[in-house]
Amino acid sequence: MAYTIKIEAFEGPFDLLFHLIEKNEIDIYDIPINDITEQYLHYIYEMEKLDLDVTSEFLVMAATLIEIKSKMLLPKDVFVEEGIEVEDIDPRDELVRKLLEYKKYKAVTEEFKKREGLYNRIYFKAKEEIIFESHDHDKILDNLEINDLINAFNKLLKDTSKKIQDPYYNIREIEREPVSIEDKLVDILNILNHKKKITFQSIFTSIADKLEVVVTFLALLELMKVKKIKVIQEKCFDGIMIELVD
Amino acid sequence: MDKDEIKSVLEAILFVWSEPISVKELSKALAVDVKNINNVLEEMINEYNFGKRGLQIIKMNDHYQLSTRPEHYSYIQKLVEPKQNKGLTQAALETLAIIAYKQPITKIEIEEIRGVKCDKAISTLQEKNLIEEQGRLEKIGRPIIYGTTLSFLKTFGLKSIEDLPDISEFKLLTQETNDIKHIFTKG
Amino acid sequence: MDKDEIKSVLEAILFVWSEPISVKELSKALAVDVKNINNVLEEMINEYNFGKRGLQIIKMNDHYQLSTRPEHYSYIQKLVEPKQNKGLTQAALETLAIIAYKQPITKIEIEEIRGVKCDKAISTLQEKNLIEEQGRLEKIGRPIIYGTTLSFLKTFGLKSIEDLPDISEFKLLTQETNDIKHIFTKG
Repeated sequence: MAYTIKIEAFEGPFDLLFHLIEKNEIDIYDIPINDITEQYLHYIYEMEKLDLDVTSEFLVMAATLIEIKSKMLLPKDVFVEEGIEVEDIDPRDELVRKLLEYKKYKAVTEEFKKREGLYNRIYFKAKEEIIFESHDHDKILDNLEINDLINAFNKLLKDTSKKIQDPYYNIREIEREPVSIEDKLVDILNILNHKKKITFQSIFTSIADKLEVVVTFLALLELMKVKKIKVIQEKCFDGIMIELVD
Repeated sequence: MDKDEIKSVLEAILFVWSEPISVKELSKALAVDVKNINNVLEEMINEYNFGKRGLQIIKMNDHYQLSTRPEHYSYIQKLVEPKQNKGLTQAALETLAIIAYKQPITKIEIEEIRGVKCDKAISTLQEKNLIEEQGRLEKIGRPIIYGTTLSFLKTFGLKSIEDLPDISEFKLLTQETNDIKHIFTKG
Repeated sequence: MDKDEIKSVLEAILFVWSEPISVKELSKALAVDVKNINNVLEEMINEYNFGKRGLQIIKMNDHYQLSTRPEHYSYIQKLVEPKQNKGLTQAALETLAIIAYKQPITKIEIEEIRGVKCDKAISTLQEKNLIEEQGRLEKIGRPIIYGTTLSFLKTFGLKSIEDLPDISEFKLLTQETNDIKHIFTKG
């Protein structure tokens, strides 16, 4: 029987299992483990075919399902405790407990999503600047030096980093331009056209963004691969030098 | 100072300050005791909410801040640079929900609930200042304990952690879990 | 939109803008005609004045602005530590440093870096002829672009702007303002 399945991105094995349970309108307390295991394995197979990332967690769950399935085939132990007939623990019990726990948070996540949207719809204003200035206006510019400017700037830097650590400070996102490897390739080659030989470190000193560091490094590797640059280290622990290949 | 005057000064300070300000600081500036300030602010929050005002007072723990209302979003958006706030991913939100309700919690405990690794979600949440490390557990590996931050409260419009929606309302799942064994005996 | 709603939206916009905004822009944002906006604003001015509010709406020609009342300033002063009264204030120097290194730059961009409003610092710097308006950006609000003056160079003993000491950290702090250079080709 040929049938197509739309493969979605799942957050994990629990997410996938829930999808299957909902799709099949299964009673979570009485999961037909044979069917579900088969469908689960089929999904993983499809995901692999599509080159989607099937992480180890998905495979561990597959093993768990198979284990439960085999346990279900064993005859149930019935024993008597304090005069009451008690059945042994259902092999599905642990899985159901985990699924329900997960579902609880998945449900609450929807609520979080709504609230997050709300926050994105409100605006704050910048703090007013409160200055109590000297009245001696004429002498304001006397004896000003470039150092005053630099000192003021250094204080600004310090205040800013303090502020960022302040838990009450408004979350302010600064969207950076995404840097591409191509951009970085050109950047590095431009520098090398000027200088011929630079230190490995110098390429990274002005970069603040983690992603940009990674991209720069990848660009470096790419340039080595296509033999545009040469990377030299004379001795162990020496500075690494980068050179243009002519 | 009568109540109307306190309200008036509080409005002025919240406007000038624009960032979250603590009741303690407000109390100091006005020379009015903390309890009184809190009461007046609660009254003001209600007045702003019911008086069809353009602004609202947000409360987070013992801090207050002035902001616009979500319902006026579309008008303001026309005048200012579009916000580029991308929302959190499903993975990050799920992780955040678990941390919010189960804090203090370790990474392994989170991963047990979600069934997947959560390193990336956790580091995103830390970068956005929504969660923070709150110490280490004194057991093998000394795992880091996570909890939510004050920014978290603000972002999700909560006055405090107690303000989180009651998780038992979400389909009464905890109770059902307790019943599992009972139901299973029928099957 | 009924009158109460218009009032509410106007209050929200005046708050976010927190500097003079023209009736024309308000009219455009609300899609309500200029005459109507003017009438509602006049009514609001009276309500603020007689309602013992902490804020007031100031009218300048056809521009309106939300601000605090001078009588509340003494309370606000208590929140701020006393500042040094010699030479330019820290605020003015910071603002000047940012303008010197990042010119041409708009007020909003300066405020983004400093995290506070900079009107007063900018007007002091203009008064002292250290900075000047160098044109306007062709976007909403047509913001003024600032740069340093010849008098700035003289005051700090610089031959030219290139003569400013190299501050590499500046790059980290102000990366986001780089795009202005593309919009505004120096001239």
